[in-house]
Amino acid sequence: MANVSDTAHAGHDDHAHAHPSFLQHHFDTPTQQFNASKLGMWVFIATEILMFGGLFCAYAIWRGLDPQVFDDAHHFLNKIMGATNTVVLLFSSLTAALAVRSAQVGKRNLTSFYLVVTLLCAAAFLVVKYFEYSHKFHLGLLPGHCFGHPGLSGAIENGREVGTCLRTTGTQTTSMPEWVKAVDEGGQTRVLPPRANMFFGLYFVMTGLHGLHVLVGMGILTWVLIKNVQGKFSKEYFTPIDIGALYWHLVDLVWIYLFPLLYLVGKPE
Amino acid sequence: MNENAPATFQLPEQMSTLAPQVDWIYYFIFWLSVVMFVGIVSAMVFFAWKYRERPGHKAEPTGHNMTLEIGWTIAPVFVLVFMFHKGFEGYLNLSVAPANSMIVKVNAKQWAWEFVYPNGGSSDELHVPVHQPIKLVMDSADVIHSFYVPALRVKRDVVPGMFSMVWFEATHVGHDDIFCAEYCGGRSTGPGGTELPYAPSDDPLHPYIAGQATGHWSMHSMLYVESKEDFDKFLKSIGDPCDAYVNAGKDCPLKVAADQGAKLAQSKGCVACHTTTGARLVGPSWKGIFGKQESTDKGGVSVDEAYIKESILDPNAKIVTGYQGVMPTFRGQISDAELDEITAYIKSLKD
Amino acid sequence: MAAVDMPVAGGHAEDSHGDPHAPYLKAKSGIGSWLFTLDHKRIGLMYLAFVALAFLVGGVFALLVRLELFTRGRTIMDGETYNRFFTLHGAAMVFLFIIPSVPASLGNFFLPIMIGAKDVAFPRLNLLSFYVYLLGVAVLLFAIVSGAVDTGWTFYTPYSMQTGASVIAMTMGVFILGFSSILTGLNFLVTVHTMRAPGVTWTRLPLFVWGMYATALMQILATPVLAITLLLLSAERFFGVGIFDPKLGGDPVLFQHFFWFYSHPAVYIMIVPGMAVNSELIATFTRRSIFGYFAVAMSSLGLALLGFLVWGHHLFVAGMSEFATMMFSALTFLVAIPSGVKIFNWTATIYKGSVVLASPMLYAMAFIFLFTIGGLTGLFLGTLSTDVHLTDTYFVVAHFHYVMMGGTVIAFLGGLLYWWPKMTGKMHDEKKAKVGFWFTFIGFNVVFMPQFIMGSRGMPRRYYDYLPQFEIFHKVSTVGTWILAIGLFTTAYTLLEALFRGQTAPRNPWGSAGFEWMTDTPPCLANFHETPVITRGPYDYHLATPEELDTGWDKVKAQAQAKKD
Amino acid sequence: MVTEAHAHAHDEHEDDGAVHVHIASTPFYIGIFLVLICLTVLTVKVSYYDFGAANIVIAMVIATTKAGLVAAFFMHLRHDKLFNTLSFLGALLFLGIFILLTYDDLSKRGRLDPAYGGRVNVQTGQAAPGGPPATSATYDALPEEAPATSGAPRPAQKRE
Repeated sequence: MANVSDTAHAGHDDHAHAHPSFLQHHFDTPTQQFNASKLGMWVFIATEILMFGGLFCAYAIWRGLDPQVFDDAHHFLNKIMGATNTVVLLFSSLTAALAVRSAQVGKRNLTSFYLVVTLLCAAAFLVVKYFEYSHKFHLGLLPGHCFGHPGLSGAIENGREVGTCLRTTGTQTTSMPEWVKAVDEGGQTRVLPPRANMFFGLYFVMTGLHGLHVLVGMGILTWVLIKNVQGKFSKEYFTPIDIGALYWHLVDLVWIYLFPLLYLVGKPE
Repeated sequence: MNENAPATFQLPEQMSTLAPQVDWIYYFIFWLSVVMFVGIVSAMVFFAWKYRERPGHKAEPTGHNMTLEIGWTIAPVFVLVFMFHKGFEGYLNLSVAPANSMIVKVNAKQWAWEFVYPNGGSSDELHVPVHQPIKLVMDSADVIHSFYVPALRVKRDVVPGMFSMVWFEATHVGHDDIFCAEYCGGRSTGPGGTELPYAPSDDPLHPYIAGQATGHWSMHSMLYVESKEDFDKFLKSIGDPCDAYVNAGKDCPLKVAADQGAKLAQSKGCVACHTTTGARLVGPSWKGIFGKQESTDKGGVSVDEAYIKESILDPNAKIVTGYQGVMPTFRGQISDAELDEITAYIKSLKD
Repeated sequence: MAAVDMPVAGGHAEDSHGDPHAPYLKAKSGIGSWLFTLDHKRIGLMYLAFVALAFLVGGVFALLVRLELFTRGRTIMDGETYNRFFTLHGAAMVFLFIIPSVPASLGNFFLPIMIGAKDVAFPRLNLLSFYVYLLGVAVLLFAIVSGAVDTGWTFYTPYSMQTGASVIAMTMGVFILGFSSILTGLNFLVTVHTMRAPGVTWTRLPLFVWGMYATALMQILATPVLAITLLLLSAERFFGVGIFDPKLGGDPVLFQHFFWFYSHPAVYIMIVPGMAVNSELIATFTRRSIFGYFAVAMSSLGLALLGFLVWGHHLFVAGMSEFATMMFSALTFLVAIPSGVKIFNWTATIYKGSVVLASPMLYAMAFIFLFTIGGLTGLFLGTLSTDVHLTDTYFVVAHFHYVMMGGTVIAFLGGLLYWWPKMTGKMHDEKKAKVGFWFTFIGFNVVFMPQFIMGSRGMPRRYYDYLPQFEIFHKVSTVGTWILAIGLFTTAYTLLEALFRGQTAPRNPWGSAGFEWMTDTPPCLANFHETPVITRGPYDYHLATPEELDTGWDKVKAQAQAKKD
Repeated sequence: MVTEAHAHAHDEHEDDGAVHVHIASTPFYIGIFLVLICLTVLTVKVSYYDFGAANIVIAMVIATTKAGLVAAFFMHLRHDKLFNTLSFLGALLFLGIFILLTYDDLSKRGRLDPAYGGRVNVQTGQAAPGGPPATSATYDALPEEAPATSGAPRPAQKRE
C-alpha cells in the first residue's frame, strides 16, 4: 500500500521502471506481487481441500462400512435437481473464467457482466438447494437423532413430542433415530432404517458447508464486482478478480465430487 | 521359562506370561537409550569444553563427511526395525487370545467396573484363576474408559458402541490394581450442588471411599489371582441364582432359570452356532423351536425337554434334516442344573 | 479469503507507515501505530506479548495442578476443578502458547529479515492473523468464564458430547485459533517462495527459515482438518449428526483419527520451530556452519512429511485394528531418523568449533540434552508392546513435556535471549540470564524425571488422586515446579529489565554471520536500507568479512569509558 | 554483502516487472464448458445402469476428469507456476493419506478376533452397549409393518 517510489526518498527506491500505484510497498515488481497472490490463493485452496477432506473421509468410511444404507438412502435425493445444480455451477464457473479473461484483455464492462451472471447462477444454485432441503425436512430425512422427526418445530403427534430434536447441552438426552417410511424421488415408497441417519447427516453437513462456501463466494464476487465497477482494475492489475474466480472454481470443484457421491453412486432401480 | 520378576525401580511386578516379554524390550530400549544419551551428551559437553572460545583458538570451517552422515542415518534403521519387530511380536501375542481362554465380560461405566463370569455371576473386582488364560470382552455404557493392570502389562480402551478384548494368563497368586487409564470425567458435587466430601482411605485394596466425590481417578478396582480352588469357591459364591431355590428345596422359577440359561448359552458358546433371532447359522435357531415337530435323520421328533438334553449331551443322536452333525458333545462340561437352565431358556424362546 | 492481496489501489499510505529508514520502533508512535501496523516486526512483538501472557496463564494452571497433587486427597481444589484446570493448562499451552510461540513471534520478526524481504507477502493477513488470534483468546476466555471445560485438550467424544455446554465455546475458540495458525503458515510459505532477496537461494536459506517453511507446510495441511473436526463436534452437540456419537451409530475412535490427523502434525508444528531456533543458536555460538546443512534442512521437511503418517500411534490401545496399529508403529519409527540426524549434526557442529558459552548457547545445549531424552523415550512409546503398558500414564506426560517444554520452550527462551538485542536494541544481563537458565534446567528435570518412573510403575495420567505408592514421586515433581517457576520468572525479569534499563546493544552483539545481524539494531522499518544482495551462506564464517562479524562491543565499551572519564 | 548496489535486485526478475499471463480465447473456454456438460450428462446417464462395485469407480473417474478440466483451464493451472499445481496435488495427496489410513483401521477391526472392535456381538447379535440398539444394527430385521402404503407419505412413521 505504501508506495515508496513516488515519494521523495531521494537516492532510494528510484527504480528503473515506474512503481505502479497498485504495487504494494514491500514488493519489487507487479510480477512478484501477482505470483505471491496466486500462490497464496492456491495454498488457501489446499487448506480448503483438506477441510472438506475430513467430510469426504467420513463419507468414505460410513459408505464403505454400510453400502446398503447409502444405496437405499440416495434414492431420496433428486438426481435431476442435483444435475441442474451441477450445470448451473459449471456455467457460473465458465462465466467466472470469462470474467477473468475479460479483465486480462481490459474489457471492464464485460467483466462486470460476467460477474453478474456468475452471481445470478450462484443465487439460482441456492434456490434449488432450498427446495431440496425443505423437502427433506418435510419427510423427516434429517441428520442424526433428528432422523425420523417431522421437523425442528416441536410438533406434537399422538400426545408425544416428536420435534425439537436440537440440543444445546450435553445433558439433554438424545432420542434414538427411528425408521422412516417415505416416498423417494423415484415415486417408490421405501423404508429406511435408523442407520440411514448417517447418510443424511453427511448429506446435510457436506452440502451445508458447501452452501456456506457458495455464500462466501458470492460475497467475494460482489466485492470484486463493486471494485471493478469503480474502475480499480486494469489489464495490468486484475489479481483480485483472478483470486475471486479461483475461489469460485473451488466451490465448483467440491460440488463436482459431491454430486456423484451423494446423488448418483448406488444401485439404480 | 517365564521366570517372573518382582517389582524393580522402574517397573512393577510381573504377573502375566506377557510381562517378561514386554519388560525385555523395555530394558533393551532403556539401555540403548542410556548408551545413546550418555554418548551424545558427554560428546557435546566434552566438545564444548575442548573447543571453548579462547584467544588463539579459531573455529574450523565445517567440512563434509558423507560417510558419517549416511552412516548415522542408516545405522539407526536396523535398530529401529528390530525394536518394531519385537514390539509387534508382543502386541500380536496380546491381540490373539488362546482358544482355551475363559471369557470374562467386563462392563465399564462412569466410574465403576463390573466383571461377569462364565457362570453368570458378577462382581466389581476381578478374580481369576492362576495359570488359566483369561479373555476379557469389554464394553462401555457411556464414555471411553481404559482397562489397565500394570502388573499384567495390559491396557485396552473400552469404547462405547463397540467391543474390545484383552487377554492374559496370570503366573502366580497375588493381587494388583485395576486402573482406568482413559480420562472419563469426574463428579465432585452431589444433589443440590453441594460439594461432596473427599478423602482417600489408607486401605490399599480400597483406596477410595464410596459416597464421596468420584471420577476418573477413583475408577479403581482390584485384580485377585487365586488358586483354582479359591477361584471355584469364589465362583460358587457369586454363582447361579437357581441355587438359592434349590437349596431351599423349591423349584427354580422358569424366569430365573431361563435368564441363567441365557447367560450359560453365551458363556458355553452355544450362541456361536444357534441364534435366538430365527436366523440360521451352523445349527438350528432356538427361536420358537421348543414344541415344534422336526424331521431328523432318525425320523420325526417333537422338540421337548428330553430331546434338548439329549442333543446337548449326545448331539449326533438325532440330527435335524438339513444340518450336519458337527456339534461337539457337552457331556462332562455341563451340570444337570445347567442343562435344566439352558432348556428353560430355549423354552422361553418359544414365542 | 478476500483479503489475499487486496491493495488499496492508489493509496499513498506513506504517512500511515512511517519513514522506512527509521528504527521500526520509532518510525511511528501512538497506540494506533501498533493496533493498525502492518509491520511484521511489530506484529511479531504483539504476538510475543500475548504468547508470553498465555504461557504465564498456562503456567499458573500447571503450578496449581501440581500443587493439588502434592498430597493425596484434597489439597487445594476438588476433582471437577482439577479436571478443568488440567484441561485449561493443556489448551492454553498448546493452542495459545506453543503453536503460535516461535512462528508467530520470532518467525514473524525474523523470517522476512533473514531472506532480505521488506515484509511478509501479505502484511494485512498477518495483522488479521493476530486479531483472529485475539478473537480466539477472547472466545476461550468466554468458555472458561461460562463454566470451563473438563474434557482434556483432546476433546474426546463421547465425553465431550456429554459434559458442560462450554465445550462448544471452547471448540469454537480453538477453531478460530486454527485460522490464525493457517494464515501465519500461508503467509510464511508464500513469503519464502516469492520474497527472497537476490542471492538468497534455497541452499542459502537460514535453517530457521527452513524450519519455519516446514512448519508452514504442516500448518496449512493439518489445521483445516482440526477445523472440520471441531465443526463436526459442535454439529454433533447441536444436531447430533452422529458421525462420532456411538449412540447414533458413529464411532468415537473415528474422532480420534480426525483429531490426531491434525494434532500429531501439530506436535511437529510445535517442535520443528524449536529445532529451527536451535540450529541458529548452535551455528552462532560455535562460529561455524551447521554440520550437514542440507541434511538438517531436509530433516525438517522430512519431519513435516512424516508427521502426517504417524497419527495412529496415539490410538494403539484405543480400539484400532491390529493392521492399522502395526502400520502406524512402523511409520512412527521412521520419525526417529530425521530427529536423530538433527541431534547428531548439532553435536558434530560443536566439534572443532569455537564455543561461546553465552546464555543462548546454554539453552541450545540444554535443548540437545532434554530433546534427546524426549526423543529416546519416544522409542518406548513407538514400540507396540511397551506402549501398551506405558501409554496414558505419567510416562507419556513426561515424554511430551521433555519434547514440548524441554524442546520448544527451552529453544524459545534461548531464541528470545539471542534475538532480544536485535528486537529491542537492548542487551540483557548475562549473569541473571544464566542463573535463570540453571534454575529452569534443574527445575525442569526435577519435575519430569520422577514422572517417567511413576509412569512406568503404572501411575495413570489425568488423576486427581493417587495411590500411596506414588506419593513420593508426586511430591518431588511438585517441588520441581517451584524451582522451575523461579527459573522462568528470573528469565522473564532479565528480559524485562533489559527492555527498560538495558545497555544499548551494538549491531551484532554475538558476532554472528546470520543475515538478520547485518542490518541495524533494532532494524529500520524497511528491514534493510537497500534491497540486500546475498553473496554467501548465513553460516559462512570463513567468507564473512571482519566488519560483518564485528560485535561492536569495543565501541560500546569505549563510549562507556569515555562517559565515565 | 548487504551493501551492493540494489540495481542488481531487478536482474533476478527476468521481466520488465509487468504481469504476463497466458490468455485463452472465449471459444476455448466455452468448448471446455461444453465438454464439462457432456461429462455431467454422461455421469447421470451411467448412474441408471448397475455396474456393481464399478459404479463408484466410474463416477469418480468422470468427476476427476471434470475437476481436472476445471483446474487446468478455468483455474489456469495449465499455464501457471508449477508450484501452484504441486500445492493443489499435494493437498490431494495428504487427503488421500488421511482417508486411506483411517479407512484401513475402520474396515479391518475384528479380523484377528471378532470380539475386538465389533459393534455387534457376532454370536448373539447383541449390540455393544453405548451404541445404537441392535434392531438398527441389523438391517434385515425390517419392521413387520407392510411398507407399501399408497397416498401421500406420512413423515416419520412412529413405531411403538
